[in-house]
Amino acid sequence: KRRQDDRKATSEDSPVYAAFQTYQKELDAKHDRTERLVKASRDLTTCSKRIIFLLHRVVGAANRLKILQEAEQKFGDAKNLLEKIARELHADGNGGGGNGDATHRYRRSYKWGVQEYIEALSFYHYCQHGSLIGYEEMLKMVEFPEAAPPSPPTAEDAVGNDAAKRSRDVLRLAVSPLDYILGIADLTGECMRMCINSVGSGEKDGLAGMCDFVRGIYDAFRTLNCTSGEIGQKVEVMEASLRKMETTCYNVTVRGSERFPQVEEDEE
Amino acid sequence: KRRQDDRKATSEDSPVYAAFQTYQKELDAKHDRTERLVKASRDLTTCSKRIIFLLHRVVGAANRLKILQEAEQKFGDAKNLLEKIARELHADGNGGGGNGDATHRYRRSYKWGVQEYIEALSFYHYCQHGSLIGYEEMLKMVEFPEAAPPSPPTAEDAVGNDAAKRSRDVLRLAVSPLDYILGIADLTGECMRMCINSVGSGEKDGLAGMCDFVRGIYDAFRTLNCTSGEIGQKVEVMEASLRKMETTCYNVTVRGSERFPQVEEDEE
Amino acid sequence: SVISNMAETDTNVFSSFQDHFAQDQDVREEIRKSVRDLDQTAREILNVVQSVHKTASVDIPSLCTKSREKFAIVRQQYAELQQKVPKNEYYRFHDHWRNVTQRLAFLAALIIYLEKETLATRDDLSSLLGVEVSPSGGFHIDLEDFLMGLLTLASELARLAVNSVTAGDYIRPVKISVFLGELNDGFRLLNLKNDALRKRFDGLKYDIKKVEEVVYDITIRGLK
Amino acid sequence: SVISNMAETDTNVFSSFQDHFAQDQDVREEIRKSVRDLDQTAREILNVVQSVHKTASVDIPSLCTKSREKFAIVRQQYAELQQKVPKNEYYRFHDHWRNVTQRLAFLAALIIYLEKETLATRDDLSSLLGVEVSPSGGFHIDLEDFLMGLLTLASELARLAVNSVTAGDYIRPVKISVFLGELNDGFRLLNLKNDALRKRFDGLKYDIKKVEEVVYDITIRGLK
Amino acid sequence: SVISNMAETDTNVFSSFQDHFAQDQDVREEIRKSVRDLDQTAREILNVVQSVHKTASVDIPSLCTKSREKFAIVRQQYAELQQKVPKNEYYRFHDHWRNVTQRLAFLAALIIYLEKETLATRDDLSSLLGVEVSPSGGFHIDLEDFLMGLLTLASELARLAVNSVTAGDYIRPVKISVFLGELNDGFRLLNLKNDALRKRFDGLKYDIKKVEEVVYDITIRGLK
Amino acid sequence: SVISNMAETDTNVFSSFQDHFAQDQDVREEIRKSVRDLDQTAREILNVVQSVHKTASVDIPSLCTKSREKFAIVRQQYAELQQKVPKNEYYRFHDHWRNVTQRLAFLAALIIYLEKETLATRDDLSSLLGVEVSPSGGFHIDLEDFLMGLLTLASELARLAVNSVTAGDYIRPVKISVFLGELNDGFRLLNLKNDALRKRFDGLKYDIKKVEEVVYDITIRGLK
Amino acid sequence: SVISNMAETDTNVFSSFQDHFAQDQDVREEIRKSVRDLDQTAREILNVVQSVHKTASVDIPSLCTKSREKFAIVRQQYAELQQKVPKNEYYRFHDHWRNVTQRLAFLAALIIYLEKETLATRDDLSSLLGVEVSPSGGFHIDLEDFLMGLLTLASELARLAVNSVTAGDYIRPVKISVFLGELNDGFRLLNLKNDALRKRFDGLKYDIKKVEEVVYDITIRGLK
Amino acid sequence: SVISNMAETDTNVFSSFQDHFAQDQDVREEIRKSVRDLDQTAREILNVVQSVHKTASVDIPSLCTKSREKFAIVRQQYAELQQKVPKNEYYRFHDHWRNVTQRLAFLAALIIYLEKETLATRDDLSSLLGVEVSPSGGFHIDLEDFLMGLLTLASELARLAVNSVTAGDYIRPVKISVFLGELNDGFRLLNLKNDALRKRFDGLKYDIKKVEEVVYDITIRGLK
Ligand SMILES: [Mn+2]
Ligand SMILES: [Mn+2]
Repeated sequence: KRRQDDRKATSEDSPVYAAFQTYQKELDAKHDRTERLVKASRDLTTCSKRIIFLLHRVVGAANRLKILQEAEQKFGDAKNLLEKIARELHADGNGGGGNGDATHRYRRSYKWGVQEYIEALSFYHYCQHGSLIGYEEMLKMVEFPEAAPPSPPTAEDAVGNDAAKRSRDVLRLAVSPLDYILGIADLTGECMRMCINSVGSGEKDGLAGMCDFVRGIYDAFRTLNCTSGEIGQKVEVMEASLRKMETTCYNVTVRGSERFPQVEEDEE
Repeated sequence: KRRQDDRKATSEDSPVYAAFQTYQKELDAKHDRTERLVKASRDLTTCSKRIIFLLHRVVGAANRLKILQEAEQKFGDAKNLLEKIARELHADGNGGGGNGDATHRYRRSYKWGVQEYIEALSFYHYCQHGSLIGYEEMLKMVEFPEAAPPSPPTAEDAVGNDAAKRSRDVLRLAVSPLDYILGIADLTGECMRMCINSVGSGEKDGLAGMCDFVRGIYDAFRTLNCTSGEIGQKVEVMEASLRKMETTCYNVTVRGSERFPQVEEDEE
Repeated sequence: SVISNMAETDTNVFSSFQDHFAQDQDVREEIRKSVRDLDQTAREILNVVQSVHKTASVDIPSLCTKSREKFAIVRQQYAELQQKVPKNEYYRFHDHWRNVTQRLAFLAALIIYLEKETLATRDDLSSLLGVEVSPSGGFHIDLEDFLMGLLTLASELARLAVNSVTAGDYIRPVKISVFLGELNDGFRLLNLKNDALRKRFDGLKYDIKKVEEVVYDITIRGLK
Repeated sequence: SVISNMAETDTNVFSSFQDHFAQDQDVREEIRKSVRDLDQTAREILNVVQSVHKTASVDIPSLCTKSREKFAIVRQQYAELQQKVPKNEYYRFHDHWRNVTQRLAFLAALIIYLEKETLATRDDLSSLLGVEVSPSGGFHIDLEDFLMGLLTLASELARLAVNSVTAGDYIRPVKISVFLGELNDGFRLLNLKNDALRKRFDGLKYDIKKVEEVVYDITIRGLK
Repeated sequence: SVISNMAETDTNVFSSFQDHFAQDQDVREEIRKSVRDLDQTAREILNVVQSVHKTASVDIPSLCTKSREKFAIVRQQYAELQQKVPKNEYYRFHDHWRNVTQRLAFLAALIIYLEKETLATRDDLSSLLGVEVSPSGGFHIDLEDFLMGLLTLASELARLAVNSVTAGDYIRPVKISVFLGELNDGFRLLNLKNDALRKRFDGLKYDIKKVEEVVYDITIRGLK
Repeated sequence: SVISNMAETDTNVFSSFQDHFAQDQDVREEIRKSVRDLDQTAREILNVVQSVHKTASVDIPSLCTKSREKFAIVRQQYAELQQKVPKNEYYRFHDHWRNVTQRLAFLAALIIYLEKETLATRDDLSSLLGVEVSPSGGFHIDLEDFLMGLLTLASELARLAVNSVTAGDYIRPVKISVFLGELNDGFRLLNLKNDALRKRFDGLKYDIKKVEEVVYDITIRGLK
Repeated sequence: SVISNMAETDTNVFSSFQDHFAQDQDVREEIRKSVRDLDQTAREILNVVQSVHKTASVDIPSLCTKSREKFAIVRQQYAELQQKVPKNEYYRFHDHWRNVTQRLAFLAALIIYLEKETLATRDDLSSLLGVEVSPSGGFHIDLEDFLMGLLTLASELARLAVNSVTAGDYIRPVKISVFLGELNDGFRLLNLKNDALRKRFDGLKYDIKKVEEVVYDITIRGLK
Repeated sequence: SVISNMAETDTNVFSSFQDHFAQDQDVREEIRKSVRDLDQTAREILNVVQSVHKTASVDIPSLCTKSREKFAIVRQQYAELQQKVPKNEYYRFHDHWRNVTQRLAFLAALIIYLEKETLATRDDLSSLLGVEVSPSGGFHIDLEDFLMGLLTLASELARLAVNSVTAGDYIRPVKISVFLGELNDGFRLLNLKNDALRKRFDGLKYDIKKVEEVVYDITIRGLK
């Protein structure tokens, strides 16, 4: 028993013990950071989902503008959560290879929230402009004024080339092209819902455009050379959505071109 | 187009619209509560896991008491989180059938945290007393002083019979027997770890007792008539743990009884 | 050593749970019986209301009366079920009656629509099914089950719109169209999770589209 | 209407991603090649150090020297790998080299133990493998990979304790026992999640138990 | 000794078990062959009846005659199968022929519908397939397999309703609509378990809806 | 008309089907009750026999006697079950009691081993469980269920070999080793399908290896 | 000694194995490159042909011409691939190109359909892809891959039928309906195993039903 | 018309496909039979060699002789199998015999080890199994199947080392330890893919560790 105690006493003074004390701190810090990111991501998901539901109320609504304004406001909340995530990642800069690398290191913890945000943001953009929000334009939405030291350039350099030129005294959440793409994939599902709702609400004008919009995205996805397995499943769902939209356009067309018996009677 | 707008205008004044506004509030409230519970549960899991790791340091340690005191302190943090959960469930009392029913309604959102807490608590109890913490005793750990209206009696009535007699001006988290049982199931895994660590650290005295302790729990589980599928998997893991412990006891026994050649030489 | 043999104590501790779980099984068995009865009555009511789709002229008021008589049995059966569920443990056993309650909510809402062309409120359902309105009152209808019932109603009405035309009634589809529009506006207020209700709600737009097509056909032919 | 045909624009937007993903694939392909090389060298080092278990007397210093020579190649290969990984994207591609790095961390730690009977520090590893010590410095050894390497070391030393006895060396097992005890005390400070590292750490106690048994056998026979 | 005694017995015991397994495998192998034959004939009958969907005018009586000829083969094949199944072990091997029997039940019911526009009874099936009507009589058609066949019939008729219109026949869809309505009334009497049959029955409503929509299309265009 | 004729027949036909389903459900409900009872008794027997692993000295004869008393109840319960199963439909409902029968076969075989150190025969089981020996006799033990029970026995004996040593009994493991060897020889005669039984049998070798290692440990330490 | 002898042999033997593995890996690496190239070209062809669904008027002949140009590249790439596959080991590496070949078979069959409204034969494919027609000739198209391609074609044509109507073309759907009917007749001759091809074929009926409904919609509205 | 023309061709084309599938199924059926026979013989050989673990003294030479006799049957059965496999399609059907071949490779290697304490070469196997040595020669043993067999041998020898001690033979374990060490050295030369073989090889270290511990036990007790 005495021998045990002796060994212990020395053990706690040993360099091994000291080293592991620092390892403990590092691991705990990483875990705590992950937890904070997961929480912020969950909140961001909830917030984004609510924006999407709000935007669906635009179809057939008298107060279209009011709804869009309300959405604008909710994006304020989303932005706060995004900033929380960005700062959390930036804070790991010291110990985790800079903001940029923290982006990759913790991606699994916050990607769901960010993708849902991209979905909401691109849906909002589509409702307003009828077009797809660009990657660069989206990146502007995740910039936050910052007096702190600049974050190094990140993945976006691979795509945008003026990113590097941008002012360096902002904090940026480096959303990866992959997460952007995955968010856009989900967007098509919301477009499908809006498309079919439009028919039910008697707003049949924009159908063909909506269909072309999603078909364009689908075609692009189908010919995208991308290794990420995350995309594969989404393309299947997207194909189903597109088929529903195509069928809807078909329905409206086929019934609009019906030859009525009375016409034939006239011909007689 | 005008017809649309007209319909909309009336729609928002309609009783249907009004009814759904209240439905919206109810659903949002439920979702928000779920989120808060999930977060508290995650924190509780982290906290409990750290307590368990701390307690494993007792084996072969010189400063056994210090470690137990440290654990005691961490249980303070856990208790705060438990209170958070209890208050959250209690707050749903108005709209969700009382605290008791909220316990069941939201169980899926917080059960992981609570089970991990039970695991930590029972492990602590075992380290101190070498025995299994009782259900009643555990329930005392999740009571919080409260001036607010009393919570109705709950599941524990089915098991404890003096529960009802207890003072009613406390807030209680009604941990179900099932969650208690599931926490205890996990406890056996930690006992197994401690058992084998004990051999490595030269503390072989309590081995048989540890083994009997876990065998008792295992025997009880094996003959428990319980429909919950949650238990089934745990019993398999428990069986594996017990077999490891039995093998460890076997190892110590068989080598302790070795007949040495020199003994035989003596005999010659 | 501190670690002594407590195996004996353990067995005692657990044997009280043995009782707990045995009781739990008994309660579930009893609940299952009540649910089976409710299920049977629900099936009978469905058989009655199904005839609304018959193309031959249907006497709707008498159909409603017949259904309401069956609902008296439903109330009795819910009363029995209610007695079997321990106080404040509605959600512990909710899965057992979730399904049948959704179907009964649908049937009740359908009858109320056929009678008054209004959307059933939770109060309406509460009186027809004989359960509490609010959760705090005890045995109630879970909000999401109620909403599921309303979405089934929407599908049934879309089907009715089609069959009404076959039976020569061009007014009902138009009314159904307005009604579903209001219902849709209501549902669009909700922030749903990715669950069964959301999936079911996604189907609503197809019902509305179908009815819109019927109304289109009627309008274009000047039958309205 | 506001909603116009933007399909054409879309295709343009995506074609830039096409490049992005193509580049990504190229980077990965290149990384895979470097990892294959590292893998090969790691296998060669393993072949060298394996002979430590040979029951015939082993010249450990020469074995260490030979291994250290191979580590010069490892450093070169890491340098090449490092150049292929874009700055600040260590964790984006981490999965590719995670495995081989854990094995090299183990081998490095083994050599350091055989040489000095101390636990390798991250600085030790850093010099042997030619990577940065701290994450902020760029291409480094992830802490969890380093720890995985140490746990593999523990298993190898437990095996060595057994084989030392077979080779007639009764001192080494005792030293290993003390060393693993210290390592265990260190590991027990960590709060691990339920992941691979935790699972591997759970195995440590069996290694320690095994060594304890060897020491017991030696002691009881008065061979110590 | 007891043990060596036992050992001997053991081997004997296990050899007798071996016989059991060998026989079991042989029986299954034989059954599989018969099922393969039935399968082939079922495919041929399907090829014959498929032509009912052809938009060009179809000679249904001759199609039925051709199918009935093939059913003579089916009867032979069932007779063979029957001889291979040990008495009283119908349900032990049921899984082997469950599938093909459901398909043949469907085909038989389709022919009977095309011939007489009535629902096939179990007697009808019994004569067409050459098996017993009731389970007590030996090799029979399991009721659930028969019902599965009827539900497949419903889907096929829904498809036929659509294709009839394309072929210019506006009367058949109306008849099919009535027929499916009655079939549905029949099924709704049954208290089905939560199994494959139930799931398949839940699909019946989509077939009915489809046919109702066809009848609607005919009606609103005054084609009825 | 033909159709209304059919309709009438339909309803009659389906009502007779309804009887079938109602009866089927009743039979299953009744069987489930018997199985629940058997399950309860099996659990009680397990509770008795599992004390064989206690390291404190166990009175095996009394343990066997107690178990045998419980088996009287089992026989009663099987008798009840048997009456509920329609003649010749053993395999239709087999899934219900498959599990509990395997467990009881194991328990019976364990008791017989503890009493006589021999392998239970099907006759032994037949008398203990009160069922027929051969399938032709009616309610019997399916051979594969019996074999599953024997494989569970093997695992339990492997565990017992370990615990016997802890309790100071060095003879039992040797006997168990011989017994499992012979059991293995028996099983290897069988040409098993690629199913659950085969998978379970593949696990037998681990039990055997475990016991061989126990015998090894005893032998090398001169304890045999 | 025998052992050292063996050791030497061993190493020699294993070095020769090492060659085998090294070669195998090299072959696979090379094949993977070719497949990646084929994949890229397949994607480019898809990009061309998918514009057939555009509702705006599409110049199909020019679309076919553009695709055929790309197929020249495909032929080249298959020629390269072919050289990398050791003679007689087509099926050893088949998994590598199975997927891309199925996709190219589909694309080729689509182009041939768009050009001539006929079903691609294996000869057609053989010339377009530049591979042998029959297995005995060396590098060929596995029959099941070819058939998978045809089933993908069926799905694509079902989609095209819908989009043709939207683009105002009421003739194409009718032609597609006939074509799919004939394709189905062909497939129904085959006695497929219970594998991926069978599963995919089971999906064909949904494509056919979809097209039949399109033809129905056209017919009932007098658009045919 | 083009379409009817095509239709005719279609059917012809598909009939030729039908032949392909029919032949394919026949071949597979035939192969399965041969594999079943090989399986049976393999089981019989296993029964013979199992007795090597018996603690009672075993006459190894006679055991080897008996096994070799059975291998004559194996050669016959491989000869039959070989004739059923179309030339150049070894890898198309490889999955059918992969398993049994691995087991026979193991048995052959075991016999050779017991006879000569050397590692079986592919030539040895080739003569024992009656197949070609190299792939180019036709029906051969796939290298990975051969290596799988060697790894199974390693496990079996580890078990034999344990049982040898029980039987009082302290020399065999030492020899086995050396043999497994050399086998390991051989395998470590190979650059295995991340597949079943790699996984199985990862298990080799446990066999080696086990044997090292046996040698340790022998050594520390001075039994060597
Ligand atoms: Mn979405
Ligand atoms: Mn735990």
